[in-house]
Order: sequence, then structure tokens, then C-alpha cells
Amino acid sequence: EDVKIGVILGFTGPLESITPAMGAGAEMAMAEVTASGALLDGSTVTSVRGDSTCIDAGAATAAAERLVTSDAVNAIMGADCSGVTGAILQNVARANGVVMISPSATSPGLSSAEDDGLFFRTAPSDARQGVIITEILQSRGVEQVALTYTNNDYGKGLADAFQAAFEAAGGSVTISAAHEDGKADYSAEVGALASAGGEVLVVAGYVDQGGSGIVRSSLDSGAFDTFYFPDGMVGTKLNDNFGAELNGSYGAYPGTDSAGAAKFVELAEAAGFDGTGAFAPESYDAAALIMLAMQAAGSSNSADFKDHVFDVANAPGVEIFPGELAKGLELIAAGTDIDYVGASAVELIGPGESAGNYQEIEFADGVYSTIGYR
Amino acid sequence: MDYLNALVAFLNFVFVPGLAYGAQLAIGALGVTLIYGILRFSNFAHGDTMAFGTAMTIIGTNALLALGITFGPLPTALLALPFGIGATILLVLFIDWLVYKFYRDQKAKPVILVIVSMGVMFVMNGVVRFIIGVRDIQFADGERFLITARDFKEMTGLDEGLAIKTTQAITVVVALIAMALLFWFLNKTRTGKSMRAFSDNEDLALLSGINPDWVVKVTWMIVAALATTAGVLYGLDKSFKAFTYFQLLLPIFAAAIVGGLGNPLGAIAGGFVIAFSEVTITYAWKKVLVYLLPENLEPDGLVQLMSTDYKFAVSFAILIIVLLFKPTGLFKGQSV
Amino acid sequence: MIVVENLVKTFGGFHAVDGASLRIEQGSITGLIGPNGAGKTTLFNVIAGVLKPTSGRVTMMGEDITGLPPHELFHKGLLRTFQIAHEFSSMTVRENLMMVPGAQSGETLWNAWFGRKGIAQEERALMAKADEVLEFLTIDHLKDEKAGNLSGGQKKLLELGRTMMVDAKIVFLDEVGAGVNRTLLNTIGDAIIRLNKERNYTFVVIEHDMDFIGRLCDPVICMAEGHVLAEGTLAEIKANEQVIEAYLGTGLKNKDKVMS
Amino acid sequence: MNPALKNTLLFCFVGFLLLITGILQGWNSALFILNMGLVSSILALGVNLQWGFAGLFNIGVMGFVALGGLATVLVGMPPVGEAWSAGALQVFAGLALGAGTVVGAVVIRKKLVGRARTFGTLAILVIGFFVFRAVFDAGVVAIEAVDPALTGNLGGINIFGPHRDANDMLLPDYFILLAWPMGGLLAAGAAWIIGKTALGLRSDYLAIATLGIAEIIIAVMKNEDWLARGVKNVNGLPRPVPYEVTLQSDPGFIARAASWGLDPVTASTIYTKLCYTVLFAAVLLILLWLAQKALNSPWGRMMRAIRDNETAAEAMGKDVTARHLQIFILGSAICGIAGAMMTTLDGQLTPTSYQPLRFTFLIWVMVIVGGSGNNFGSVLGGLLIWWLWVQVEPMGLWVMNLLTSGLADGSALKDHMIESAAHMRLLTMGVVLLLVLRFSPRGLIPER
Amino acid sequence: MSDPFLIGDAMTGGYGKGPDILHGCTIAAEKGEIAVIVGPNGAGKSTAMKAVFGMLNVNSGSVRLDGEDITRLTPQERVVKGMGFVPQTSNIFTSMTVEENLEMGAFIRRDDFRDTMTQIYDLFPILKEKRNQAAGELSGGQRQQVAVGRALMTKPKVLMLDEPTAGVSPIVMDELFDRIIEVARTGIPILMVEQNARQALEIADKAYVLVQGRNAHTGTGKELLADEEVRRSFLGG
Ligand SMILES: Nc1ncnc2c1ncn2[C@@H]1O[C@H](COP(=O)(O)OP(=O)(O)OP(=O)(O)O)[C@@H](O)[C@H]1O
Ligand SMILES: Nc1ncnc2c1ncn2[C@@H]1O[C@H](COP(=O)(O)OP(=O)(O)OP(=O)(O)O)[C@@H](O)[C@H]1O
Ligand SMILES: [Mg+2]
Ligand SMILES: [Mg+2]
Repeated sequence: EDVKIGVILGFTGPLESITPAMGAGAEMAMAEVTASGALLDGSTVTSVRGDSTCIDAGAATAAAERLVTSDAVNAIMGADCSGVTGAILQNVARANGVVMISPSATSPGLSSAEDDGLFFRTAPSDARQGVIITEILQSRGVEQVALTYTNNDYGKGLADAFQAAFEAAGGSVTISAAHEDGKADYSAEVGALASAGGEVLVVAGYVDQGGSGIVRSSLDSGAFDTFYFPDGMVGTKLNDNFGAELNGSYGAYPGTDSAGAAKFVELAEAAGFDGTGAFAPESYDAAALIMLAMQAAGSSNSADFKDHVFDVANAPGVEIFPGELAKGLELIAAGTDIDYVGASAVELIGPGESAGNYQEIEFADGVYSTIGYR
Repeated sequence: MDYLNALVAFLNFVFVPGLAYGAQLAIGALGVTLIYGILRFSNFAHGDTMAFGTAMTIIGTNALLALGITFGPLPTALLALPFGIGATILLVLFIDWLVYKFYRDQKAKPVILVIVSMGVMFVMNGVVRFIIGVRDIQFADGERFLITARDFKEMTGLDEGLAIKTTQAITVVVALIAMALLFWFLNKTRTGKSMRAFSDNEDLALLSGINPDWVVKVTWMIVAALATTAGVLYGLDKSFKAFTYFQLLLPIFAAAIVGGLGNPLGAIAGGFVIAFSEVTITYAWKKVLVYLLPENLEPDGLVQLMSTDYKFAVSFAILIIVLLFKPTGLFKGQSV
Repeated sequence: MIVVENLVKTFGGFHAVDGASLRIEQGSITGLIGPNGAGKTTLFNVIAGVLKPTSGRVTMMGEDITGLPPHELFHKGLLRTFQIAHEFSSMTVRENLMMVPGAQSGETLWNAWFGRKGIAQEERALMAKADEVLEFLTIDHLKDEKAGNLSGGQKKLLELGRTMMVDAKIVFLDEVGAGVNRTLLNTIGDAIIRLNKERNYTFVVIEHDMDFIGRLCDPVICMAEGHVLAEGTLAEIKANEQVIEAYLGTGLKNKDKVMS
Repeated sequence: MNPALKNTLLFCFVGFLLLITGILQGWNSALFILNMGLVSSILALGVNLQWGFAGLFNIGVMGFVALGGLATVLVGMPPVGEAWSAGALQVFAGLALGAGTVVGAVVIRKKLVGRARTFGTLAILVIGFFVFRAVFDAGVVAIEAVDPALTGNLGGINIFGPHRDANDMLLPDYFILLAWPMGGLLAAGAAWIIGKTALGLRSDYLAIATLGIAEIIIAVMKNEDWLARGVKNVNGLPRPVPYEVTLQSDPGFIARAASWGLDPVTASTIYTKLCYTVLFAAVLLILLWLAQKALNSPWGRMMRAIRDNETAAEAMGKDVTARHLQIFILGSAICGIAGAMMTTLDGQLTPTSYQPLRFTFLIWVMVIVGGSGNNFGSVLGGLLIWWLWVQVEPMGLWVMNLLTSGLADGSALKDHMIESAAHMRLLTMGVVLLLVLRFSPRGLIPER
Repeated sequence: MSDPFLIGDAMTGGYGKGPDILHGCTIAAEKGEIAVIVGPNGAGKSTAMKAVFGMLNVNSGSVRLDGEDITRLTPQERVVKGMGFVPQTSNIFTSMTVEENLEMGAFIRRDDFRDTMTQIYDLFPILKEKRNQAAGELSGGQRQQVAVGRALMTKPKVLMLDEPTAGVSPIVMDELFDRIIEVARTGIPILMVEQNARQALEIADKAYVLVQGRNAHTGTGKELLADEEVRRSFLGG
């Protein structure tokens, strides 16, 4: 059998610079499985790409529709932006009963969407991260921060969650200012942030979007010199763009002290793409979960394997890391329970979203490195 | 009360960035306004022309760096700029020959040309991404700062710092020079006047012996030069990314229009109007006021008229208000 | 009928109309002459509401109409033609005329959608009327031509034709004659006289052709530099030194060349 | 070729494209494209009304579409009771104060003269602004505090929904249909305000003003969370057509599907889409009929005259300002209706998705390619360009595969080209657009 | 018989794909001669002028200048050959100042044209007053003066005028005709369309009456003036 997995990401549009690595991540998992020949008695897995455009629900739905009805994909890895993800879920995935695992849609709204058990995400929830950020800041004795977020459901959700958690813990947020991605200039935002002041600037944005623009502008004007970087901001891009200018800044992104994350970066390097790109690990994991669940259900039919996603993702079982998909498939075939850890330490909770384990990073000598796990 | 610190804070967070951003928009707007003034349509492909020129310049810069050539304290990209301009000129002349000429000969309505330029925009969009990819590219080197905030603080002993970047200074200077040159060129030189004549009344220009092909070529060449320069200066200050350049189109158009289409002076003024309205209206004046007011009067809140979410809304609102009082822009622009 | 008091219109610092006062009598055909740039067209534009006066007052039959927009003036029976033809270039010649009459019931959307047969009837009448006017102007063979494709003179005729589509009280003609063939102009002159006699239209005519003025106009007003220079019959005006100097001139100097 | 025949052939061609899509990519895809195409046609019709009929250069289409989308939330969602009691009163009082301030300023401007006028107006505006912010902000904070992760807004007026059957499966909620005219009304209201202020502007100046206003509308929708959750989106809007999953669980439907020889999933998805098709087509036909009637009446003639030469039209007794306002409102209302239909089809409101490229410029492309000034042209343009917009993606990939077929597998250039395939989407779109305009510069179905 | 200096010979043609407007129409001007074209509105006078200037397709017939066949040249090339033309409508650059309009007239001249400009200002004093004003803001008659002035700036070898006196006041019209005679005297052929036909015919050496794109009458100015039928049908009695 040739199993098809749709990869629907915004290959054009505002996220076009991170989606290539995400797509490559997912496809790496598929290639790995195909090579192993262990899935469902030697099935191959092919990826069918679709462009979600990130912003155009109509075009995204049309692309998904084509993938599902014309290419007959067995599952969807995607979409990226929460808006189009919701549209595809409601209009295509549910209607056709196709499983959909998003690597990057973090909107809390999606948690409560009716999904007939078809929708999962490997991205952790914003609420969880808000608590993590608060803990890290407090452990460093920071009491007053300025906050800026990218003006979409991810940024806004995270900012709200963080502000609530931080203030509940006694900290104060001097200003919570939105920034739009892909705009020409961020002096206005930085001006307002600087004026409000704070020990640290929390940048809830994307590293190769407005987030970097804000950091650049803040550094240049001397507005802030210490930053906190949530998941969307952590990437090697930071080292390239800013280097030593960020010494002393810190942050956290999903990951465990398991070897998974590092392994993934290695694999990605071998495959020729940037494994540290935002949501690339989550994409790998999303694709992997789909295939593992298929194996567990013994069927590539969404209706069958949708109930197995939780089983393969969560403990108990043998831990499976990136590059070990073959092992996972064989174990399942042998009837052994597995606990897929993967590149982003997936642990599904509640309505099918990642519980979120985080690794804390800090900049020194122009590069960031992991200093602990939470 | 501390006037100096207040002033420096204001300069650092409002004036200098506003000036630099305004100048960046202005150089872009000069190109848009020139196309509108001479060829009589709003060129939607301008953002992507900028992106193309910058991409070419980046390639040139990389080649120079590979050869070990740098430009001392100035960004190497400036050395590669002529190469970028040259490549862009070739491209736009080719596109004009392939695409626009046909509609000019047909005497198509301006709106057709606008839509055609959207087609060109889509194509260039793809071409640029194909050549250089979609990622964020930083290509600034040399001395980044004329003065950094930290140095300024040490030098003056003030609490507030003032940072001025090399590229900011270059941009402002280039913008003013470009504007003056263009103004002089259009109003004082023979070729410039013939270009205006051509835009005014094509048939009559023909009857006066003006060579329309030449006029069009010169226009595109200047536009290509302006677009590349604008793109490179912007990229040096911020970074290069194809998508952002496309997004730059809106503020650039706004600048050209609020200043008055077809008028170089207007483009400059428009650039600053847009930039400063973005920066000032959403600025939180707390910092400045804290220095100015006696302690017991210090503001609790941020003293921000509007939250930054409304940055664009506000700058557009100002644009609309300007247009309500000056329907063809600050400097009496043209309209078709 | 129309009284203009002390009208001033400035452009920047330049006084295009500079304290002009004049009366136009009901039922007259008033000629308005004056050198190029005397302010005649500007005066028209102010009276017809295209320009707002800087100061001064215009009344029509005792009613103050200063600064009313053109479309309101139209409905009060004040029509004008343009010196530089303002045809609707992408519409046919006939449509150019048919659009003129005001208060067509088909001009409200509701009627356009749900109107009864009434509109069709109205349209037929309009079309007949338009054809009649076109025939009169000798351009009926062009009725389905786009107005933009007319010759310079034909556009002028169309301009005039529009004023003939409705029952006006007063019509301002801005150089209808320029570029119109003289034979046809005579016919037009006859028509103007007829409209004046039969329908009691009042006309104000700007023209540089003294023969034409002479044939039609009784009072003739000569403007110069924005104000009224002289007023009277054409003969009186023609004898006026100032008018001769500023406007009429003394004929060709190079006649000798022709003679030789 | 005679024009009527040519036009018929063109429409047949689009039908043929859809047919091919149906055969090659499945009827679901084809129907989906048709549905969005119908909505696009309506949008194009609205823009054509403004541009083709009256020469108004409105590139703020996006704003009106978004207002239509907003209407679906305000009409379709159930009210959030807690939020209403928390701060609705204050918010509305604040808004009233804001409106009062503006009206007051306008009145003062009319009444006073000279210095006093400037200062009076300014004083009213400044004081009014702060009072407005004080009252309004407090209300907003209260509302947004109500369960921000799920609601945090006032919700809509749909006190009846959602409807469920005995098995707790969702049933269609026809109340949402009310959102379509409401979207039109909302857009019309906005257009009235805009028209009153900005319609005096000419060509490109009007264009940028409308663009600006559209951006302002989007900014408000993104940031005023109390209204429709801002960037956090509103999911789960009710639908006027049966839900696929409900149908799939309905034994009656399964049986019927089986009798057609279809499996329940395919049957239900197609059935639902067909329902939308019928609804959309009905709206389109009504609007098309109205637009045609209007264009070919004396009213249409008057509008064309105004478009050609405003000065002359004014002198011929046509109230240009009033007509402009009228048609601006009408066109915008149509865009609002289409916007509401589109959001209904999506089932969710996503303010971040309103981008000028997609919701303004693409519509303009439809109008111009179809042939501005011609209603049928707009409909054709809407269907055709939308089809292209969706299909250029596979086409781009196909082109790239074709181009690289000669290259060795694994060569760097080939990889690079395949990787860039997604961007070929826009490139292909551009090329097709340029080709169409090259061979019929006045559009496919030009104005007579 | 040797050719006249400028001749549009048996021209047939029309606008774009439309019907032919000209049907074998011939117009010509000798050195030092004033040739006047009259005819009813829409007769094709302007069209004939444009045809001579290469602004529309001439399907058959030819245009010759000084014995050289220029039928295939672009208008621009004809300007370079020394032809000057004042069209009937949109004959000025409205957004440019009066002085710039005149400069544009001298666009192909490489020599110093200040003298010519002074002459033009002498001829039309009002233009000197308004030299820095946008030409679009001028009165109708003033625009006409700018248009003629622009053509004179070229110092053309032949001058073609399409209704130069439309809308100008009698005094300026006289001046204009005077000037035209002077120009002609310097040996420059002048081809002119006029509706002020009687005055024009008085100074015309040669005159054409065009009707529906065809030559209806040809003769000297005086002959036509004397022709009863021509007077009645075309000159207004
Ligand atoms: N928009 C304007 N801006 C500046 N000056 C103007 C404008 N319109 C007209 N003028 C000036 O006002 C004066 C009067 O112009 P107007 O058109 O009224 O003259 P006129 O008497 O109709 O002349 P003509 O007989 O040549 O048509 C002219 O000198 C002209 O240059
Ligand atoms: N651009 C055009 N396209 C199509 N037909 C045209 C165009 N211009 C003029 N015509 C037609 O050609 C015919 C001759 O026009 P032309 O302008 O030569 O007349 P004319 O003799 O100069 O008249 P007038 O004295 O009124 O200026 C007219 O019937 C007119 O409708
Ligand atoms: Mg006049
Ligand atoms: Mg003519």
C-alpha cells in the first residue's frame, strides 16, 4: 500500500520562511518510515504538499479539499496558522473524517472546537508556556517586564496567558504591545516598550518575523539589552542575527533533556535543512505520530487510527526518539506498547494537544545553549 | 526636571527612528511617484523591484566579500550597489519591452496598467524568491553605528542614550540628495522636461519631436536606480526578506500619495508624514514626561494616545485627514 | 433675470473676475465679448456654480443663487455650454443627449428595477427628441458614434444640442461658434433666435465673431481685465475707443502682402 | 465572432474547467471551487458597480468583506450572557460618547468661526476622547475578562441556536442567513460614513483613502476583542446547511446515498456543498439581475455620463455627489453580503486572514480580466480567476516538474527548483494574468 | 509639373480599424505660400492634417516633403525633417508652464532659441505676463496662443495649423494672421485649416474645400471667395 500524508503549510505568505524546514521535517519522518519498510507490511509513505497560504482560508480549504478528495490522503500533517487550520478542520477534515495533526497551531480556541476526535497538535498550549515563562523569570528575580506579542492568535494567546500567570505570581507587566509580522518598521513599538520600561523584554513572536525586528530595533536604540524568548523566538537564526549582542538573554522552548531534540537537529543536518527552525521538530513528530498510530491500528484509515494517536504518544511504553521510527513500528507490530518522545518530547493531554516540556536556554558568547529543563 | 534627558529620550526613540524610516519610505516613494508622474500608473511591482535590486546587490556583496573586498567602515553593499542597479535596470527595461509597451501603444487606461503591474508583481515575486529564497538575510557590515547608546551615555553622562546608525545617516542623506536631484532633473533639464511633457500629452510630445521610447527608458532607469537604492538602504538598516519588501508597498504608496503623486518633494514629505505619524501617536510619553515633570506630577499610566496595535490605523487616519484638507496631497499632486 | 453684483474671483493672487456687475434682462440675447483672459469664462463658471466666488452676489429672478451647485441651477432652468467641449466621450452621441433631461423616472434605482412600462415610453419620447435635435445640428448620421470620436466642431454642436433637450429659462453659451462652420453657425444663430422668440429663452453668448454677435445680440457687454468695460448695442461698442484698443483692433497690417 | 456567442463560449469554457476539475480532482474540489467562485463573482459584481459604472477607485474592498464577516458573528453566535452583564452597558455608553464627541465637533465647526472654531473643535475632541477612553476602556476590560481563552466577547444575537438533534448532532441553523443582509447593512453603513467624508477625492487619492479605511476596519476587528475576539478568532459559526457528520450518522441519508451508489462520506460532503451552491447561486442571480437592470436603465446611462465627465454631468443637472454616494454604498453593501457569505462558508471568523492582496487586489484582477463595466464580465472574471487562484498551485508544481524533468535526480538545481515550486504559484498566476490581458486588454467580456 | 514643397497626395485612410474618413484627398502647399483648408464640420480637415503628419494610417496615396516620400515616417521623424503642427484640440501641455510649453516647442533645436522666444512674447504679450503659470490655467484664447507659439518655436520648414484662431479675440486674430503672412514670406509653406474662412481666404494663396473626405473645390483664395456656391455652402453666405 502507498500511504499518503498531506502536508499543508503556508509555503507562500507570511510564514513562507519557516515552512520549508517544517515541510522537510515531516517528510524526513516519512522517508524514514518508507525506508524501514516496517509500516503496515511494507507500505511506503508519500507526502503530498498543499499550500495553506497561512492567511487565506478559502485557498487553504481548496488545497485541503484537493488533497483529500483528489489525492486521497490518509491524514493531514498541518496546517500551520490557527486560522486556516480551523477552516480546514471544519470544512474538510471533519467532513471527510480525516485525521489532522497540526505542528504549530496553538490557539486555545482550537481546544474547544468540535473535532470528532480527528484533530491533534504537537504544539504545546499557550497557557502552559505562560506558567513556564513566569517560573523562569521569577527564578531570576525579575519582577517587572515589558511584553510584546505578534498580533495573531498565537501571540495574543501566549501574551494573555503569560500576563495572567505572571501577575498572579506577583510580577508586573508594564506594557503589552502588539506587533504585526512582516511590517517595515518597529520603531513605534520599541519606543512605547522602552518608555514603559522593565527589566526584561518578553518577545512573544517569531524569530524570522517581526520578533527579530523588535529585538534588532531594541538593541540598536539601547531600549533593552536583556530579552526573554518564548518558543517561537528560539532558533539558530538568533545566533546568526544577533550573536554576542544577546549575551545574558534567555528563554525556553519545547524540549526535554531526552536526546530527542539533539538527535533531530543532527538528522536534519544530514538531510540538509535547519532542524532548529521553529516548529520543524513538531512537524517531524506530527508526521511520526500519524504513522505510528496507523501501525497501532493496523490500518491507514483515519476512522481506525484516530483512536490510537494518544496511545502511541503517551507513556507507558518504550520511549521512541527521532531516527528510531523503524524501531517504534516494529515494537508496535510486536504488540509492545510505545511512548513516542520524538523531537519535541510529545505528551498529549486533554483534547489532543502537547503537554509541553520546555528546555531553558541562555545566551553566552554569542550562541545559546540549553541550561536546564522544566 | 531634566530637559536634556527628556530631549535625548525623545530623539532616540521618536525622532531618529522616525527620520530614518521616513527617509527609507521616501526613497521608495520617489520611485512610485516618478512612474506615476511620467508613465501615469501606480506601479504595484515596485516593492518587488526593490526586492530584486536588493537581491542582486546581496549577491554582488557576497562576491566582493569572497574576493576579500570591503568598503572600510561603510557597508560593502554600497560598493555592490551599482551592480544591483545595473541588473535591475536591465530587468525593468526588459519587462517594459515585453509587457508595458504593448499597453502604452494601445493607449490602455491607467487601471489596466495597474492590474498589469500586479501581474508583473506576481511574476517578480516568484523570480526573487527563486533566486534568493524566502529567508531573512542580513548583509550589513562595516561600522554599524555612528554612535551607540552606550557610548553616548558614557560620553555625556546622561541617563538616556542616543544611538545613530551609519545606515540611518546614509539613508537620510541619500533621500534628500535623490529628491533634490530628481527635482532639478525634472524641472530644469531638457530630458526631464521632455519627460513631463510626455506624461502631460503624449501626442503633442510626439509633435514636438520628443522620442517617447527614450523618455520611457530614462524613466525606468531612474526608477530602477531609486528602487534598488531604497531596497538596499532599507535592508542594511533592518534586513532583507522578500515578503517584507512586498509589505513595504503599502506605506510607500501612502507616502507617495499623501505627498502628492508625481511630485518628488511630496514623496519626501509623505515619507516623513507616514513615518512620524506611526511613531509619535503610539509613543508612550511617560518616559519623556517623567524627566520633565516634578515628581509629584509624574504620570501613573503610559500616557499613550493609542496602543501600538493601532499604529497603522492611526497613520492611515492621518493620511485620510490630510487628504480631506488637501485632496491631491500636501504638494498638489497629479491625478488621472 | 440675472443680476451680478460686484463679483470677484481670484486664483491665487490673480483677479480673474474683478468686481464685475451686470444685469441680464429677461428675454434678451446678451452678447459677452472681451479680450482673451478678460474673465468671461470665469464669470460663467461662477454664475453656473462651477466655481465659488471670492466675493459678490448673483441673483436669478430675485433669488440669491450665489454658490449653488451646478445641478441645482440646472433644475432652476440655468444651462450652460463649455468653451472646451465636455462631451461624454465613451457614450454615443444620442445617449449624450438623452441623459440630459432631469427628473427622468428611470433615473431612480427603484424604478429602474421595478418600474413599469412607463420608462420605456419615456425613453421613446426622449429618443425621438434627441434625434430631432441631432437632425437639426446636421449630425444625425453620427447618432450611434461614440462622442469621443467626433470632430472638434461636431463636439461643439453636441454641446449646444444638450441645451436644446430641455426647456431652459436661461442658457449660457461659451463660444459655441469657435470651430463651427460659418454656414452652420448661421443656422445655429437662427435657432437661437427662434428659441428666444418662441420659447422665451434668455441667452448669454460669449463669442469672438462680431458678425455672429451682430446678428443675434442686443445688448453687448464688453469685459476686460475682469470687469465690465462697456455696455450697449454692438454699434456703440464697436465705436468705443477702449474696446477697439483692447479687443477689436484695426485689421490686418500685412494686407499689402495679399494685395501684391 | 458574434459577441453573444463568444460570451456563451467563455462561460462554457469556465464550466468546462470546473468539469475537468471534477473529473480529475473530484467533485468535492470542483464544487468547492465553484462555491467560492460564486462568492468571488458577487464581490466582483460589487466592485464593478463602483468602478465599472461610476469610476470610483475603491481599493478598500477588504474592509467591507471583513464587516460582512463580522456580521456573521454578531448575528450567528449566541450571546455571552456574563459578558453582557459585565460591561456591555459601559461599552455602549462609551461608544455613544465617542459618537457624540464627533457630532459635537462637527456642530461646533459649523456654528463657530475663526479662532474660536479651531479651539472649540479641538477642545471638544480632546476632552471627548479622554472621557470616551475612560468609560469605554473600563467596559472593555470587564468584558474581555470573561473567560478570555474561549469567549471574552459579547457574542451575537442568536438566542435560538445551536440546534442539535436527538443524538446531539448539529443541525443547520437558518438564523445565520440573516447575517448576509446584515453584513450588507453593516458595510453600507460604513460606506455611508466613508462616502460622506472621502468621496470628494479623485482616483488614486480615493483609492489610498479607502485602502486606509479598510486597514482601520481590520485593525479594529483585530484589536477590539470584546467585539469578536480579535485575533483569537471565532470558531464554530452556525451553518445554514446540513453538517456532513450529521448526515453521515443519519440512517436515512446513508440509505439514500447507497441508492445513488455513493458512500456516505462522499455523498454528505457533496450534498452539503450543493446546498451552498444553490444558496450562493440564488444570491448571485438576484444581484446580477438587479445590476443588469440598473445598468441598462436611464440610471445606468446617468452613471456612465458621470463616470465620463463629472463636470458636464453636474452641469446637466445630475447630482454627482449623491449618485457617487449611492453607488458606493450599493457596491460596498454587495461586498459586505459576499463577505458574510464567505465567512459562513468558512465557518469561522479569522481577522488576520484579511489581507489586501487576497481580498482587494485579487477582486480587482477579477473585474479587470472579466471586463470592467460589464456585469457578466465580472461574474466570468470571478469564476475564472478564482479557479486559477486555486489551481495555479498544482500547475506551478507541474511546470516545475516539467522544467526539471531533464535534470539529473538530486542535482542541486533540480532540488532548488522543486523547492521553489510553491512560489511558482504566484508566478503562474502572474503569467496567466498577463497573457489574458495581453490578448484582450479590455477584459474578456468588454463593455459594449 | 514639379511637386509642391509639401503635398499629401490622394490620401485615403481612417482611424484605427474604423471606416475610411479620407477618400483620395489631396492638399499641398508651396514654399512661401499659404494654403487654407475649409469645409463643414466633420469633413475630414483635421484628419487630413493628421494624415499629412503621419498620425493615422494612410491606406493609399502618399505624403511628400521637398520631393522626398515621407509616407512611412513616424510623426517624430517628420518633426525632425522640419514639420511643425498645431493640432485642433489638446494642443498644449496643460501641467507645464507657458514658458516650458514654448521650450518644448524648441525641443529639437540645438541652437539658442531665446531670440525666438522673445519674438513669440512680442507677438503674444499676454504669454509673457503668464510665462510662469501652468498653461492649463489659461483662458481658451490664451491657450490657443500658447499652441501657436509652441509651433513657431520649432522654426519649422513647413507649418501646419489646425484652426489656430478658434476662440481668439479679433485683435489677436489679426496679429496672428499678420504673423502667419510674415512667416510665409520668409519662404515657409503654411497649411492651415480655418473656420474663420472669409478672413483666411483673403490671405490664402491656395484654398481647398473638403467635403466628406474629398476635395470639393480647389482654387486661389479669391476664386473661392468669389464662388457663389462655396460662399453659400461653406462660408456662411
Ligand atoms: N484655474 C485658474 N488658475 C489661475 N488662473 C486662471 C484659472 N482660470 C483662469 N485663470 C486666469 O483668469 C483669466 C480669465 O480667464 P477666462 O477663462 O475667464 O478668460 P476668457 O475671458 O474666457 O478668455 P477667452 O476669450 O480666451 O476664453 C485668465 O487670465 C486666466 O489665465
Ligand atoms: N479619433 C477618431 N476616431 C474615429 N473617428 C474619428 C476620430 N476623429 C474624428 N473622427 C471622425 O472623422 C470625421 C472627420 O473628422 P475631422 O476631425 O477630420 O473633421 P474636421 O473636418 O476637422 O471637422 P471640424 O471642423 O469640426 O474640426 C468625423 O466624422 C469624425 O466623427
Ligand atoms: Mg473663455
Ligand atoms: Mg477639425
